[in-house]
Amino acid sequence: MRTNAVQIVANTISRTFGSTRALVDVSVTLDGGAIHALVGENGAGKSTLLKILGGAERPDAGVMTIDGAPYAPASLGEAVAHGVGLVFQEITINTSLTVAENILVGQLRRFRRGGLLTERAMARRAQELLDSFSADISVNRPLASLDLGQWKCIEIARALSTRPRAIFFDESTAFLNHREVDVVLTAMRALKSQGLAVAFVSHHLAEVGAIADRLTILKDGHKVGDFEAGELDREEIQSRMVGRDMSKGIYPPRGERADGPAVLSLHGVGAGPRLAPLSLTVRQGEIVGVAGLKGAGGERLLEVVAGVERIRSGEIRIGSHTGAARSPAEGWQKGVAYLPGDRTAEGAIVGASVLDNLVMARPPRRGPWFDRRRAGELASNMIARLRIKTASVRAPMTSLSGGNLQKVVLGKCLAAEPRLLLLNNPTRGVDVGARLEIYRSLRESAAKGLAILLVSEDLNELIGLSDRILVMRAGTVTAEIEDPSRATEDALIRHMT
Amino acid sequence: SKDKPVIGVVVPTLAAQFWNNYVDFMKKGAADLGVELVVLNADNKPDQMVKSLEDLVARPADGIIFTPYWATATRGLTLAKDAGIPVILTDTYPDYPPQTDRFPNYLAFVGPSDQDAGRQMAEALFAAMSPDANGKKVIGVVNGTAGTSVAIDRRKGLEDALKDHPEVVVAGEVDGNFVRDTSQTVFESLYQGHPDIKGVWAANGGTATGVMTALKNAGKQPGKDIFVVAMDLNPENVDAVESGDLLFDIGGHWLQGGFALVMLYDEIKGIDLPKEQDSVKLKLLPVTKDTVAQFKADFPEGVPPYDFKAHSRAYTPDAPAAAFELTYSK
Amino acid sequence: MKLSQTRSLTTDDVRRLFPIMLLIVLCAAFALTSSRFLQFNNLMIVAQQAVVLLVAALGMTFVIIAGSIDLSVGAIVALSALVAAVTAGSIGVFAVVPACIVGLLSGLINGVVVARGKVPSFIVTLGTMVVYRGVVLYFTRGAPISIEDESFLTVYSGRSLSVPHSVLIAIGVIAVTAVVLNLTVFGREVRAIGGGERIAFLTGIKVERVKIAVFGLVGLLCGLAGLLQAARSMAATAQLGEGLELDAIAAVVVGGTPLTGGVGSIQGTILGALIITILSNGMNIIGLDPYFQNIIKGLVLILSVFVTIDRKKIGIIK
Amino acid sequence: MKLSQTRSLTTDDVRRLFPIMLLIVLCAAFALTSSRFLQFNNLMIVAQQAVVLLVAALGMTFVIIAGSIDLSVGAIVALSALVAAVTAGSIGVFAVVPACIVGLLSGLINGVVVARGKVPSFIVTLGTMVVYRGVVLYFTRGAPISIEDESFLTVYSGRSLSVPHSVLIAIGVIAVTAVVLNLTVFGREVRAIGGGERIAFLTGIKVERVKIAVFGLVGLLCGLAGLLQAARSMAATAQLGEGLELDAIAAVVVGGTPLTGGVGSIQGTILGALIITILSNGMNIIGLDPYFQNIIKGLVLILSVFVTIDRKKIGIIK
Ligand SMILES: Nc1ncnc2c1ncn2[C@@H]1O[C@H](COP(=O)(O)OP(=O)(O)OP(=O)(O)O)[C@@H](O)[C@H]1O
Ligand SMILES: Nc1ncnc2c1ncn2[C@@H]1O[C@H](COP(=O)(O)OP(=O)(O)OP(=O)(O)O)[C@@H](O)[C@H]1O
Ligand SMILES: [Mg+2]
Ligand SMILES: [Mg+2]
Repeated sequence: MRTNAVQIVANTISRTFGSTRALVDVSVTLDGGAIHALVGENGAGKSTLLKILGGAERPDAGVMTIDGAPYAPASLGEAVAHGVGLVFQEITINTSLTVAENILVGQLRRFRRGGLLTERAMARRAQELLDSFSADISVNRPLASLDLGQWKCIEIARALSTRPRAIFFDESTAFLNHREVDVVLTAMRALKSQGLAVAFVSHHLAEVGAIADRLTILKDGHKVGDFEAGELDREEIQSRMVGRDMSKGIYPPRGERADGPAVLSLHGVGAGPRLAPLSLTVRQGEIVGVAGLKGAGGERLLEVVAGVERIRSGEIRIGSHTGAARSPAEGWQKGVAYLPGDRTAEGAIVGASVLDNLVMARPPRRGPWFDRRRAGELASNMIARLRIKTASVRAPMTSLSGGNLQKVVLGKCLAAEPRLLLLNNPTRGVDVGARLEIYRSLRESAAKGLAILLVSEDLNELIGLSDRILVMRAGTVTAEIEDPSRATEDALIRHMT
Repeated sequence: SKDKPVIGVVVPTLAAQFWNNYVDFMKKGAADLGVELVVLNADNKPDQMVKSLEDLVARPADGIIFTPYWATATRGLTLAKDAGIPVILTDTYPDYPPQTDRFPNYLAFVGPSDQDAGRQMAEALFAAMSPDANGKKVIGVVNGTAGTSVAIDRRKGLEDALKDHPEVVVAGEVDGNFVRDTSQTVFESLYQGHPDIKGVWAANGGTATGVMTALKNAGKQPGKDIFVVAMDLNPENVDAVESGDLLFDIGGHWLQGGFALVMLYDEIKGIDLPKEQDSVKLKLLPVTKDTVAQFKADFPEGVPPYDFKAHSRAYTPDAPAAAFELTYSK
Repeated sequence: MKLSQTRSLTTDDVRRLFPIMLLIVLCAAFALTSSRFLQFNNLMIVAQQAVVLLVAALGMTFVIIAGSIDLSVGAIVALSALVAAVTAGSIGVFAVVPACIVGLLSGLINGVVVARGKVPSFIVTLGTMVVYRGVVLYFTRGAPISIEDESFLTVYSGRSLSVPHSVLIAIGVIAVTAVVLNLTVFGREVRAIGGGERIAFLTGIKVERVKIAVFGLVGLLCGLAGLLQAARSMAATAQLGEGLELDAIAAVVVGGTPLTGGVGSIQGTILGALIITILSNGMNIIGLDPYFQNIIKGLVLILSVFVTIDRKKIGIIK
Repeated sequence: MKLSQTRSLTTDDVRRLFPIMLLIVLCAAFALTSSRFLQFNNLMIVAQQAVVLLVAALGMTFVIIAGSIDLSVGAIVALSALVAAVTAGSIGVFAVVPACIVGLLSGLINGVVVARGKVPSFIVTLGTMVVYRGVVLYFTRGAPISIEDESFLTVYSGRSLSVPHSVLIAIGVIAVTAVVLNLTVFGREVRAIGGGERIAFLTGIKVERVKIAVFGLVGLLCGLAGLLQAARSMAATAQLGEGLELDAIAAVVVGGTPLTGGVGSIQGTILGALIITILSNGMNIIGLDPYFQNIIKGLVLILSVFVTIDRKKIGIIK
């Protein structure tokens, strides 16, 4: 279709939010037919840069061009008109609409005949768009029956529906499991081969290594440098991102095998068709990982223990108490902290401050009174311990980058000083440097007696951090791996599928 | 069951004492005469007034008595005409007479003249006030719910009286919505802005009570420092006249419904209402400190000892025609 | 699994079928108490009584699906009824034009302040409710305005073959709103905005424009409702349509459309408006103690929402 | 950067300072038009007039911060005023106990249906508004119930050193609500629930219990407001407090608390209640055409929310 490849140039872009300098004189060049990766720590400015390129934010200074012509989109619409599409970090699926409507929502007007919508033409076009990058989704499926990866694909199809020349992905893989990630990466390659300029942000350097042709590293709003694929190895990228040597890996060494008293024991606990009866013990100081695809039962398991879901059979013991928590409130009271998978809908109150969120689970109190002084201390400690990048303790959550938001949710759980910590993908969208801190912190807590049940789609994380791994499929445990240090991703995947 | 006719009544609201007195008197009449009385509440909503009338027509009632607030007379009469149901209107005159070719089913009107009452209130107020240093009499006006014909007609009566009394000055007007708490609040402010007010024309009983409460809260003695006049003869207002707080009250027209009931009952029983009796404009009963004892004796609990059967020609064929005068026994 | 599903109703079915079941139960109860209730004549009266509420509630359905609310519908009805009454004398049946224009304009004002001013619709329409009613009061000085024009009254409140014209008009409005909501781009955009305003914005829907149009639409329908109300009461007064906004909201939610937006249906609103009207008509026909009627109305409202609400869809019950 | 910031007001400052500026402007305008306005006596009258609205609005502040709404406050005020009037004859000043208990119970009923029944508060309280007022009508039959008891009237509507007791009581309520909202764990839980109900629930906050408590609190405060209103009008009537719910909501939002929940302040509500009361008092003092007053009230409401609303915090303007 398009023979001459597009070129988008951003020159000395700067953007400041209040006192935060999100971008300082950053320049990049994006070429058609190439995949360009943006990497950097949480809060380095990656999302801000993509948003500026995609018309969702405006720069304070700097200029952009497309094929040499000035490009200064004042809105998403203008960017789209210039042939630029943006796939957001957050999920933007509208559950009030169908698959086809979600894809074509911005241009419904093109499917009018005699004033009325022609559903058939819409379905056809939507299916074409999905098929154009081999997403295996039928437009007739109800949205609720699709998984997050497929939702992402719908968003990609939406971005493609305007026939863009360039398309940008902001952490599109962060919420996906390995299988869904493959779908999206395949899609990106397909787009590249069609001559589009593709840029993406990811914290998973394996993905970067697998598909990126070029690489830009950002740090604290400044550009560290542009590199060709293969120019740097993974450790070099990491150390340039974080500014220190990461060659020793990010996972802390495991301690002695935990043989303390059981903090959590399940005997034949089942919860409907999505969780078949299962028995499990988590001891003091132990980190038990759970691997599995979405819907395999890991999340369900956490919800049951947390008191969000009711058990249908079996017995749960938490410490010396027998009986499941009947509500999250009861769970937290029994010392069970729960970190849900969706940080904005379930984890953090975005309208509140960092402090409010950090002390929400167990507010320091004297009788009915809230103890402000201790709350301040507690929050400051947690900010330091997890290296949360925030302007102040009282900054609103809306001013935080995605990864830092995630750290606040984890901080909230740790601040409650639980004896059992239930984690659902705790490091989604968190950069390597911060992960190192988080893993170290979790390991330290475990060493002091905390029991952790970790559900994650990041198989490396499971292997690196867990003392023991359960693998689940369709609500049942298919394998138990006693020595994760010798496990491989492939081995896990085999039991998962 | 034709011997026990169904008579439907729609009142503008039941949240005001006046309309409850009205309904109570009708219920007494219905029991005496042998009528199944169906009372519907328009809840202060014009649309609900129309709906209630429609429901009565659908039921159907043998006769309808309603109070055409919000210009609902024509609509109600049309509905009833199409269903052949006789109607008596109370309280609010629709600006056309009963028993015309257009509405032969509009038997009669029974009600006070609000305009006349408004004028009488004003006259009584002006007479009691003494002129100030400039020879002026300064009054405040607390009106009833804007848009109700009752409020408009009473205000017209006040206007009539003002024309004859150039020495009277209206310092300000506020809308008390016929509700006592609202009246209290708006009058507090009005009085604060015009402390020279020496008389208050209050659109109804609740309004007057609100005004008097406001005056008392401001450390003034109603009836001494400032005169207040009212309408409706609610029990608490009658007591206020007795205690001297309220200068003048006028009313008794809650009996209108009962009177209408007798007339409608006779019509249903086949005794036609003579044309010359189709408009009963009640001469209302003024109550002042001098007559309050008499009023209380004649109208115990607000209800006079009234023999409905004696006034119904279906029961008493030679019942006198002009049976509906509001008068004192002495 | 399969077997038990065919045998017993699921909670979902109960939810979905409740409005129609409630309507049937109410009708049956009233019919048993009074033989008059199910007569053609009374049914036509109920239909006619439901018209104004229904037309306003159909507009409200769009607003609520779009995730907003409109408290000014009663005031707009009063305003357009006033305009209809004032102009009917000179232009007769064509009074529908100025009445609808005034309704449309009032709605557009709401929409512009909500969408461009970015002020929550609850507040904007609470304010304009007071303002519009103030305007009516200011112009009428509280006096009712009677309508004498015969052609106007015949066309908008007469009957043909015993069917009230207002009912025919309402059927037309139902057809149009159903088509607009279900078959047009605009209807889809309204749902999209209610389902997630930010998402709709990010995906390129002209949110402001659509919201303004939605408020304009409800204004237009209220203009029509005001005209019909004026024709029905043969007069316009300042109090006309007081409290209609709450009845309209009640009709929409009793019909199963949640206040949270994104979903909702025209047929639900029709059922809701009929339930509210029939409840009132039936209680009047059987002669229920008027002091007691309001209590029952309130309880029925709470009960039907209690049953019909889809708690799975509403993560946040506000 | 620094310089310009010290020189000019930012939009944020304007937003924050608008209610107080509006109050000052209103006072100045009225004071210029009528010398009476700023007299101590009138200020006391304004304070006294504001009390009932303020006490109800303080309760409403909690409900709105919790992300809900309560349309039944006016009806609860009427119900508790009735109870106060009925019991004042026998138990005098202690009528405060049954009045507050009835208010509390009415509020708890709302809370239980909202929280345990998972029905949106808008609907529940729309229904209970009708029901509670129906109960008042059923018992009073429209007749006012006068309060004669001297001790009751002196304590709740008398003055000491020219300061009305009701104002002192309101100051007490302000102090208590401010402490509860700002210094207790309960206050933080209320904010958390308003900020994100599901998140609060998953973080172990007893959402149901807190919501029930919030509705109970507003009920209790309305009980007190009803008592004060009864004392001020020396009687209870069926129409008492009609429309108070809308004034209370207006006071809260004019004071800068958004309807979306999660944030809000007591001092904002105090300003809001004063603005609404002073606007009305001032317009009556200067003798503004009563037909015109409503138009101005509506416009002031929209304007102040237009200015004070923090559009950054509200992603979705509904
Ligand atoms: N709307 C905003 N208001 C205030 N500060 C902001 C805002 N948006 C971003 N920032 C700040 O700008 C910086 C860059 O944020 P950005 O979202 O671009 O980071 P990122 O590189 O995408 O991080 P992550 O990997 O965590 O998503 C951060 O310090 C963030 O706190
Ligand atoms: N926001 C919510 N989202 C989903 N479910 C909820 C929510 N709030 C409450 N629930 C449901 O309500 C139930 C009880 O909630 P909650 O823990 O808040 O009440 P509680 O005050 O602790 O009650 P109790 O003291 O009886 O345990 C839970 O089992 C849960 O299913
Ligand atoms: Mg980001
Ligand atoms: Mg619980």
